[in-house]
Amino acid sequence: MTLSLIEGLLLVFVLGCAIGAAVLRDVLASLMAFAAYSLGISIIWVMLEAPDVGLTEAAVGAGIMTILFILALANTVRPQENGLFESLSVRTVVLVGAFVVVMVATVPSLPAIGADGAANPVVSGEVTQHYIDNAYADTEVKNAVTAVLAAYRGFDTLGEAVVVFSAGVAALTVLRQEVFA
Amino acid sequence: MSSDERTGLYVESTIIMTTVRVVAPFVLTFALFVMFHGANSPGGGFQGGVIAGSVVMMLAFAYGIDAAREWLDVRVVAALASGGVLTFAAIGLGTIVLGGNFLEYHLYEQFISHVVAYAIELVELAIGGIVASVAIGLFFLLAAGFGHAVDAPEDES
Amino acid sequence: MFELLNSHYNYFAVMLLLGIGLYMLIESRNLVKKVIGMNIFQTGIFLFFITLAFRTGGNPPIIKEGGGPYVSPLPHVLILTAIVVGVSLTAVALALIIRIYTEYGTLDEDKLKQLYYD
Amino acid sequence: MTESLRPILAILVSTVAIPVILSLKRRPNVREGVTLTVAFAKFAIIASMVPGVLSGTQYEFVLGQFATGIELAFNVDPLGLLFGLLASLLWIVTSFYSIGYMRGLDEHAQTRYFASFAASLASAVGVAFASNLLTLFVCYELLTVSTYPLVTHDETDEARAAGRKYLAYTFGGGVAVLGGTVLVFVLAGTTAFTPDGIEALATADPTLARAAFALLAAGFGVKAALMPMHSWLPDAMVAPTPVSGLLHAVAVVKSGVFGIARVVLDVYGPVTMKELGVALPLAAIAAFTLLTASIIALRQDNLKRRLAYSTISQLSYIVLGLALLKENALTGGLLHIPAHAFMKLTLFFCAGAIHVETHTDDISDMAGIGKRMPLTMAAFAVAAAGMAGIPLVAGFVSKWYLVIGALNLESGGLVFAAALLVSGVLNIAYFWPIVYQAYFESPEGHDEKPLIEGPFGGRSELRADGGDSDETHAASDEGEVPEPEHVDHLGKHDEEHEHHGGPPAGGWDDRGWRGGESTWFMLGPILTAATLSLLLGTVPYTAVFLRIVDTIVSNLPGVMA
Amino acid sequence: MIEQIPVLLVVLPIVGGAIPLVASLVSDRAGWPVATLTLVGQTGLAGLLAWTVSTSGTVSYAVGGFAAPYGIELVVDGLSGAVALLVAVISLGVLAYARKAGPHSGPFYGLYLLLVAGLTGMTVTGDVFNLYVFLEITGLAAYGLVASGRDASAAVAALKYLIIGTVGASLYLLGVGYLLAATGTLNMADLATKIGEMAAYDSTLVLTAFGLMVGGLTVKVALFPLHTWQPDAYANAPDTVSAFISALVSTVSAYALARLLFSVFTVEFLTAVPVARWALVGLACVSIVAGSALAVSQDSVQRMLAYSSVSQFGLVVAGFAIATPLAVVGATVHLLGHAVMKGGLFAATGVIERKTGATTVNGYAGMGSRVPVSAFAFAVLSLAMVGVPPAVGFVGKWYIVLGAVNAENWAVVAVLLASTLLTLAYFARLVERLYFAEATIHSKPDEAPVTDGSGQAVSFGMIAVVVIAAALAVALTAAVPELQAMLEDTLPPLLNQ
Repeated sequence: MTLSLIEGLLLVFVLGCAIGAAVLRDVLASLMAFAAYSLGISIIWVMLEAPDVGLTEAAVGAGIMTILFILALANTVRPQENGLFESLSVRTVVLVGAFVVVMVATVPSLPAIGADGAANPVVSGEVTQHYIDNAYADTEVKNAVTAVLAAYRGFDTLGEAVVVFSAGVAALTVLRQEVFA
Repeated sequence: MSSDERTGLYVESTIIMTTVRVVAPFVLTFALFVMFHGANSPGGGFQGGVIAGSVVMMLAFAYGIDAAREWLDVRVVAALASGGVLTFAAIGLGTIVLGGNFLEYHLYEQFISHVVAYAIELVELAIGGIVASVAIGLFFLLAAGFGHAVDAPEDES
Repeated sequence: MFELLNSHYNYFAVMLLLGIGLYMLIESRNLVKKVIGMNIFQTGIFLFFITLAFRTGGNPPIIKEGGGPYVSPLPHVLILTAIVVGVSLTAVALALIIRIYTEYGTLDEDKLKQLYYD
Repeated sequence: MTESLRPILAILVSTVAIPVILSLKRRPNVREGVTLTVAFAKFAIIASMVPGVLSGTQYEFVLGQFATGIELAFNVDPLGLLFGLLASLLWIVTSFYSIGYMRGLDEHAQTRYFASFAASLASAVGVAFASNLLTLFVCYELLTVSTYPLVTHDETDEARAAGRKYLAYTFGGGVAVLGGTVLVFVLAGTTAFTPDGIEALATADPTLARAAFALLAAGFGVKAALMPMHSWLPDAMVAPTPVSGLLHAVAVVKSGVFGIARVVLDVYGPVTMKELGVALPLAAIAAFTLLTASIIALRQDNLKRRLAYSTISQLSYIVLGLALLKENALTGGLLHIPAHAFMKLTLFFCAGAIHVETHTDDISDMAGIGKRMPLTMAAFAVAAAGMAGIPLVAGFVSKWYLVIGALNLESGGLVFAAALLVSGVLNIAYFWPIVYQAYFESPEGHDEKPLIEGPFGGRSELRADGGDSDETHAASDEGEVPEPEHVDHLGKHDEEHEHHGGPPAGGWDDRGWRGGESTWFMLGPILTAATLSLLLGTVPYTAVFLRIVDTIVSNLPGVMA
Repeated sequence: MIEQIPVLLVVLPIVGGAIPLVASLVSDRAGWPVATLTLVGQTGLAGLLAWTVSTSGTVSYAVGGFAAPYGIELVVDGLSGAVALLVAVISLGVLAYARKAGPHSGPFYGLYLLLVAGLTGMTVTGDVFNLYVFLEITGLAAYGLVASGRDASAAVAALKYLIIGTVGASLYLLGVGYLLAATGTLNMADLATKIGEMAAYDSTLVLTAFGLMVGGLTVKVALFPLHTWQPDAYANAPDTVSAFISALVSTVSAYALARLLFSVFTVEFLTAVPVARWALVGLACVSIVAGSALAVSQDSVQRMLAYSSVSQFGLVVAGFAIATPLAVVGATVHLLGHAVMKGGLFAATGVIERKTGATTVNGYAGMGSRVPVSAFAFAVLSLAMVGVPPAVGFVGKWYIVLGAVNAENWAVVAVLLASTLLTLAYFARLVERLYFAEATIHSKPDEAPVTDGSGQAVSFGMIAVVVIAAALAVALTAAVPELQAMLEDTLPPLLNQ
């Protein structure tokens, strides 16, 4: 698949929001940029035919995460910053740049976007094929994502539920509370 | 952070209150729909749980966080979170009791037919419960901030 | 080079997002912005997985008669989990930030270091 | 080989005593009783194995598997018996002496002291009886740990510095031993001691085998105080004198020498040593050490320091004897282990007695002290004579064999023999002035500090021992904070104790020859040790040690006559 | 029933961890009994499992009955069986300490059990993504536990831990992505065959995956220079938590690293790509030296112990990376032994602080007589850590060195041997101060000591934990042949012998 205009624009938007979140000095502005970023990302998920992930990202990333961030900001004082943008640290840019360059060097070895067959074992590998072939027979649900989530990789999902639960309990411990109140 | 500053976030508005009152049941229904319908279309326990949690947040925005906190029993939140985990675990352990492996849903077939789908729905519901209650709990916790109970004496015995 | 960009554009975006996230993690003095950076870093990784799952002309993996080909459901499941993990971490991080602010009165990393090592 | 509980019993008896001693903190008399009982028991157990070992029996005890292919096992062979018998015998002597010394100075932390002593002895006997390199290493490290509290006993800055240095050097040596052990294990597939060497080592990669030997020799060489790894030993003289005596003349340094002996005789074996060409460098280092240390000893004014350098020198006699790989030299070297132990113990005990009674540590302060402490100085003279190799004392016999062995060498023998003889002369040069001063000079007619003000020597404020540098202990010395049980048992505080070092204002008083000079707790051990060195010098076979040595040497077909 | 134990080991602490939150609504002190009951069961199960593994070999378990590459597989072999047992035993032991030392809140015990669940999950899983999930459960629980202290600094340390830990885990996840891109599978055994078949060992995808996954885990293990979260976290957490996480969190991460090396990438990969092995060995050696150097320069005892972990894990990782059977046995022994020793040491610092108020190296001066039992245990544990035989610290080192010699890797041998002296450098000064220096803190023992603010005294259970740890540090040596026998069936297939 080649880069379409709309995808290109979306990517530019998402990257722009991310950069905005990074360079905007004001925390609330940065947070808003991040919320927009999340929204953009969730659209990307949908365009990549991952509606489940898109829905989750919209509900979680753009929704609840933003609310939690705002609550945190409400409980802390927004620092009065002068200047719209953060100053750029050359040292860190070089450091991070080196990391990015190394990672970019690995990109050509990745399968092209949308490739299938032997080039992309993720979509054409036996594991994915098994899921698509057997999901309904094994689990009686049509959504293969749900089938994998709850049945084939149900143990992961138990772990995932425990992660959420742990986060709740950890927040209680962090704020030294006995109950959610 | 003192409590009057916290309530300062909240401005009472009849329009919002009425809207929320009307919308809330629908949102809750939608949440359950997303939770249950995950089997055959996008969605599932997590997404549904988050939406369900957002109902309480909407109420909190409309009626004030303290009012919402009073309205919602903390025990329900805790029970829902722990109960969700325990339900999930129990579904898995049940299949062990029936002689299979953990989470081997089809062993429940001997009681009800097409049980795998139901079991998955139940799992989704459990997850939804956990997610919703933890989201609500986190919401209250973060809204309350740190400090109002910090000086509570630790058990010294 | 353009060829590569055209066929691998998402991956380049992934690396850039990782870079931006990492930059924020290292350089942002405000703790809340650090946490935002952490999220951007993680979503970069999510994009990596979801792009891997995609196939040209594929449909969402909701199985129906003649509905294929489907994109791979596996990375979607992984990323659903990872998103939930991410939001959980963020929640705990924010709880920590609230506590740190209440105790120290600042979210500035440099000021905090001074207070912390006193 | 015979399965027997005796080797492990010999080790356990003092191990078990440790908690008992620690629990008797409030009852010093019982505590010391326990120490003595255990010391006798230990000696008895070890001595009971002597006839068997002499007739060719070996007592073995396997504690368990330590690691793949390596057992934690103890085996009493003649070489082990030599060291074990010596250590346990001298523990008895030292225990008596310790009681007199520690109570005489009213030292602090005596319980820790006696407990550490018991632990040290358990480890030392473990070293003696270990049946493979790894077991030896285990005990060797435990010996380091258990002697550390003794070295640092004083708790002064100086003592702590000495302790640190001691730990650094000996653990450094331990690391080298470990490295060597691993190499030997990898090369040979075993580390078990085999008379005449482990066969597989002879065929192993010679470079690695040499490296392993160098590591082992260097590692054990630290405790054997081979130069340039010797400098912990003079510093460790800060410890109480009985510690210096037993541990730094007997157990610790001898465990190093013993380790080298094991490596030379039972790991590599003389033949492999010769093939690898590692014997000559070792001999050269030993010869260098024994000469250099003797020269440095000349410059020391502090008596214990001079003794320490003498120790460094004498230990190298033993190493030289081992490294020459000749039957006679070997006999001499091995016999020098007990011979040196008896003589050096006597000397240290004498130094300690002088310290307790007169608080004198420097040789330049000792003019005429023979009048004050006649028996002590007589014993000192005997032992010093032995050190120099004068006949009738133990040192003569061992040195005789050593020189004969050196002369038998095909080439270079004269060099080594000359080194031995020159060192003997130097021995006389640094011991004779002490004896001469003690008996034939008086404080008045004696020049202040006649000796070279060396880098170590001559500091009169050097408190090489005792707890008197600490205010509280100085106070308890004067009986202000009397601990009744100490006083009533010992009942003797020397009137000179306030005076620090050197003769009192009116010169030394005359205490006569009937023991008025000190307590019998101290005199007894001194005279016993001196007697033992005389016995070993006059009737070496009857004194058993030479017979053990002969058995060892006769078990080694690889040794060239 | 026995074949169900792998999954029960994970589910039991999850169930236990869910209870205190509701139970605390009924009673404030329900947390401890629930945790104890759960962990007693856990220890029993883990013991049974370890016994099963050592008698009848590797146990594998298909969760949900779905066969391996499609479902999640749990695999318990000698290595994971031993680690699972360690996790159970230590968490039970620390619980005895926590009873008095606190914190006492219900959520604390919930989190405690969730941490056990996460650690056990990491240990038994045979799936690289499942490992990530449990890694994050472990992380979340650990962040929360670190912040459970009263001190504000605990929150700062926890946030630092969270941010760095998340980056580490995310890098690991990205590495999983690269492996997925190369092979399309997540099951460890399946990956082991497919890497090499579907993607060459030295292909960019596999190499990147290796770098990212190993890099991510070394953050969690806290190897130098990725250790920066660790001293803050260990030193600022409550004593109970310090003892717990210092004993287990890095330990299980190091285990996961080993699992990754042997069960996913396999030794063939290390042989085919020597640079990967040497990079890891080099990192480990740097960690040994730098960790020791940093430990020497610390004034706070807990920070010193934390840096000591940096150094000791260098030793463990070096053993794994050398990957000869002996070295792996040694690394495993040291991994388990270090957990006991370090946990015991942190527990001892807690007792000493509560009794005397001493927290710094200088403050420890003269405490040998004030807190004789704990100080003695501390000294024994220190010596064991230095590697004085016959303590278990020595045995591990012995095997690792033996393995390095077998691999004829002389530079590593030198570093490994020198590590003894490096460790000695920071422990000796502490032990010396404990026993041979004038006290600098002169409060009477019965006066309220300067503690972390909780003002609590010390219970018998706390001292017992310290003493038992010291005894174990020596006694475990006797169990080494047993462990080795257990690993004998496991290692050959792992190491392609």
